[in-house]
Amino acid sequence: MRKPFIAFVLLGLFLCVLAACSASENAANANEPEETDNESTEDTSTDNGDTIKVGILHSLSGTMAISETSVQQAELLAIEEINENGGVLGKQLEPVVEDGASDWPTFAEKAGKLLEQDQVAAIFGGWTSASRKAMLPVVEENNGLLFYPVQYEGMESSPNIFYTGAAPNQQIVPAVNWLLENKGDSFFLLGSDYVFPRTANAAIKAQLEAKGGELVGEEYTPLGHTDYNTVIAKIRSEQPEVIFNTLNGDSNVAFFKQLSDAGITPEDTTVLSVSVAEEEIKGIGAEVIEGHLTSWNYYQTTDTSENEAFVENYKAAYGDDAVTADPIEAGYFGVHLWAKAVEKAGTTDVEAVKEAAKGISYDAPNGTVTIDGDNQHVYKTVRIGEVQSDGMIEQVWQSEEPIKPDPFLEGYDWANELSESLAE
Amino acid sequence: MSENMLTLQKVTVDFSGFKAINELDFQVAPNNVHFVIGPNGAGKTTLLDCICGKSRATSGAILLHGKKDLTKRSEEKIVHQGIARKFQAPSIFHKLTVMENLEIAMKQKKRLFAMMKAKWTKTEKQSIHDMLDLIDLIEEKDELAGTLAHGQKQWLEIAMVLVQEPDIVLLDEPIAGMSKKERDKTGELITKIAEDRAVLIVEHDMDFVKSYADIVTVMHEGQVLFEGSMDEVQNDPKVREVYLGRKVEEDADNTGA
Amino acid sequence: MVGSLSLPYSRLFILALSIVCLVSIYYYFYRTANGRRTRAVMQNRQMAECLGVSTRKVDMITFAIGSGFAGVAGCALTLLGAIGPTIGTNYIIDAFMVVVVGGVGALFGAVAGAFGIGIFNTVFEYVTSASIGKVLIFLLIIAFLQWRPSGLVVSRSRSLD
Amino acid sequence: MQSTIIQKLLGHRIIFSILFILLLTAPLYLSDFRLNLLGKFLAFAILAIGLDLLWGYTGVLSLGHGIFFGLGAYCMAMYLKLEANAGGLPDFMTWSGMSELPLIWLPFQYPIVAIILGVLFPAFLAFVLGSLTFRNRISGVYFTILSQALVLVLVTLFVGAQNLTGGTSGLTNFETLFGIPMNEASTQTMFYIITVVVLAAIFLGCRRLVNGRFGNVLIGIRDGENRMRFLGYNPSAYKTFIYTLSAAIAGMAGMLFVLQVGIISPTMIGIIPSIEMVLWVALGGRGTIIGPVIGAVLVNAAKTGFSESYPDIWTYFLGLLFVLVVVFLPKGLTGLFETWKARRKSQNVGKHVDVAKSYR
Repeated sequence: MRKPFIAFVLLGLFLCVLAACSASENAANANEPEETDNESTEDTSTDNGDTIKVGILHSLSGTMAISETSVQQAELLAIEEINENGGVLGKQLEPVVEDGASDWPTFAEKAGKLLEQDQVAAIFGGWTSASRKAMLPVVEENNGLLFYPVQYEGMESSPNIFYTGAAPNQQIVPAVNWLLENKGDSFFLLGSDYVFPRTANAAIKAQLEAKGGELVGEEYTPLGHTDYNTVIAKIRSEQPEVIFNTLNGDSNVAFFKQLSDAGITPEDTTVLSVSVAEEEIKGIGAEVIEGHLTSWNYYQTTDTSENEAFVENYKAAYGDDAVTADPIEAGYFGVHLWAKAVEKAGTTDVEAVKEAAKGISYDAPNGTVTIDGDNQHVYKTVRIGEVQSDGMIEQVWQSEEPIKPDPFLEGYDWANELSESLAE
Repeated sequence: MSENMLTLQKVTVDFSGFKAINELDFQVAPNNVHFVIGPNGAGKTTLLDCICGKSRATSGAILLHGKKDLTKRSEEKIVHQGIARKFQAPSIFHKLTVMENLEIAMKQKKRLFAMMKAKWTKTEKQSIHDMLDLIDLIEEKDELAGTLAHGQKQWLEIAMVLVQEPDIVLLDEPIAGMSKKERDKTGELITKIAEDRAVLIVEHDMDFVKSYADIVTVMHEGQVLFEGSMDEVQNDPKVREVYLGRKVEEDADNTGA
Repeated sequence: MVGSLSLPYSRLFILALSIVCLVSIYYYFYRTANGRRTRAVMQNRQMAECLGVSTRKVDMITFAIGSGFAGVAGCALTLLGAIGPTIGTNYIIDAFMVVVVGGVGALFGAVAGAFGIGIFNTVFEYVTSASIGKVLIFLLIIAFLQWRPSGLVVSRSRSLD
Repeated sequence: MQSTIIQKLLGHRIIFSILFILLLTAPLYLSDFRLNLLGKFLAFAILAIGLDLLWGYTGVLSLGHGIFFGLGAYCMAMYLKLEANAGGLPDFMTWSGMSELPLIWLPFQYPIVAIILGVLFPAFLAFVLGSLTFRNRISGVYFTILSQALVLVLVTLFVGAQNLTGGTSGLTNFETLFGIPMNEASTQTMFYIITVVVLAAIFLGCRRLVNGRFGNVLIGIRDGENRMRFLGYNPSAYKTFIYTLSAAIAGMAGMLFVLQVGIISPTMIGIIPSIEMVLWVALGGRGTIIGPVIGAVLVNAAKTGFSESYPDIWTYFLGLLFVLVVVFLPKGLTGLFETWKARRKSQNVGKHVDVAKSYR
């Protein structure tokens, strides 16, 4: 008799789920003034009431959750700060959190849900390029706004996306130049097998050719790959002076451990990573990556008064062990930039906000960031840093001023072929 | 038609070094109930296995009607040649009804696409019905086969062998676990089957063998020890020595344990 | 370091650890009463049960041992690479493949399978790339199974299914 | 007796018709967003039917159906991508340094060819793998592992061949199908209706297939493959056929998925989604045709529902649900119904026997 009983409880549970689904459905329908065909009615509903809904869409489960959760936390922190200071347009921000589950179609689905059902004024989210590309058609079609906080490969400029991470010319290009000047000219390119490393390396190769660098090897490993013995054997036989590392996630842990096991030190061969920040160093273990380099726009040690406050607030909110890093900071100031643009526009209407955002500046922890009206990326300062034994990164070089974002590398002669083939 | 239906010529089955059957010569004549007896490990079941293709002969030939060699054919091809086998433990399909068990067993085109188009014909229905009548399972025809009693399962499997309308029927201990009444019935069934085909049976129960055998083969260590009627078998000194001698030993073991 | 071959201490330790594991599992399966029972259950569950072997207990112990060894393997992995909640998924396929190639229920097969796959993997990876290497390994395993459908080491049985 | 069978059939038919009409009229009472979700679930349901044909009826557990789903989806997506670029190269190809359309993409300029290949391509792959493995009697756990390895290998290949497949990002950003804008509500409703019709057709087709003698042969192969050999069947051929068929169905589901979701990427076809697909079938109840449909829709609805209500901890709920079902409903949800039916039947039989006894 017991089993059927529990079974019925289960069934009941299921029915509850369905009921919950349809309930939220009804609620959403009730919020919608009319059928959504009429474009002009769409945006007004977000201004209704005392709150403005904003969507937060990161992977809270799956392989990307480790990285994305902290960005989500930073964005929530920014929202909290804004609310404490009286909100935006006198209204409190109400974050609607969704889980992208490290699955790109899910990102598309949830972005659709946030825009169509919750009618959020803007979405802050994404990490991987794949997730951004999945959300792109959805935000364009619904004429929404997406703030994307991570450095990426460039070659994209959607009218509905603001890119607060670095474009390639704000991270990769200066890093290659700096390496050529300071570390040597034989390069080994190592990356995970996906769009960012492949595209980034295509640009690096063009740059090396133009600047007289030498490419001695290029390797891609599948995402999540953890055995780097053969790659290290190749590195050993090629003896490069610099390894340009675009590995992503866990692979870095394996690579640096095995590299250090193999006895290759930063003095022999320097590794410069563009996807390893303070958070990742915690996972890799500072002792095996100490002395290697990174290129970012922001480090926890960056010396600005804004950063001091940011790090303090972040640690106060999420514990003393929490570290800040570039994408975390980019997610954080993205929210503030949007809030500033909304204040300036006086409405959350997407077109008005986009117009108001042109040229707008904000004093972010990494320094003053300014939105470039042409491509909706931001001006950012570039910083090369060296990993310290305590897991922090110490800046060894920084650009004199914030660099203008150039996602298509149009300002570089050697990249002409690349950008031209795209313009077609 | 005195020609043998099935002829085994110097057949050896080698299980990585152990020769379960060793250069065996053996014949099955039509319309006979042919019993194979012998002590455990004599190779009786292996004999059936290598005829129906479950075990492969390492060397030698198995000829059907004196010509077709079966040793290289796949199991289903051997079945198509008219050889059907009943296994020791009932291996009917428990999740199918009695009727459905017979339905998939009966003689028909069993290739994929033929099967997809298959529909009941009148003759098929009639013959299945007759078969159900014969094994006394008319009442249970829509029950799941898994719910049948042990004896009924055995009969169902015999029936599944028969509806294939084979020329040669191989039965492995068909009366194991049956009551006296069920045994008698099975015996009658076997006699009836043998009217128009050859039946080869592996059996331990000597009374049963005595009652129904036309011819008996005694196997020992993978070879034929003796062949003849049951009376001849019982009186043969070689058989007594090997078979009964062993049996005495076994009895001694049993009492010892 | 010997020539171009380098053996970091961590790898040597793992090598030693796996040999210890192998020897102890061999000892357990082939030299102890419990191991004998386990093998009996594997070969004929019903018969073993009839002979008074508690199959439930054997199942439990075997599962425990299997999990334990997986745990040891996990420990060894910390010396090599990243540890995260999804680490298992990276190795599960390789582990299964080793069993398929080696033959289910065969200790020697598993070892030989692991070596075979490991060596071919490294060679393919070195000659081509990591992605293509994986594809080649898979094709090789499919081809191998055409030749030996039940893996390197086959345990024969007379049961029908 | 006969009349009750007819009644039963009629009863089923009525229930299914009502369900069908309910699904067909869903555009009238669901918002566009929800309709789109339901359409996606139904595409999954199509796949689940095919998977159950293979697992529930033929007893072959494939942990690699994501790949067939993916192949169908990619075929459709390749056409859509080409149409969106109006003959130009897709953007990811230009990044990867391609200057002209690779050979393998050429057939996908034509929508009909793309749709046909979306079914044939997965079917062909399944046929090759199936005949290579089943013919050699590689079955059970061996086959399951191989099917999973196939996923691993193909996903690696898909990710690695970025210049051909778009890598991890997959294919997205489509605009038109046959020149009709895809993202408009009316087009999406049409896709939904097509999905419902395809689901109904596959549902009825598979029911017909398994309810006859053919289905009994499949069950026979599931419960005693070797026994079937000695009844004169060649189980390898049957298994290969069902594997191929179920791959073709998965391909079809993949195409419908892409039309409605607008993106396909390797994350959708990898190991974890492939296992999830099996879970739908297990939850709904294998060995029935309606079970997998219920399972696929319910699990995905639960997934969406939980993750919308509790974005931080929804995975725990889903996991708990799986565990509960596996522990308490080992035969899935339809198993519950069957137990109930069996109990009723046994009660009836009980009465029947009593009556018979009283006559004696």
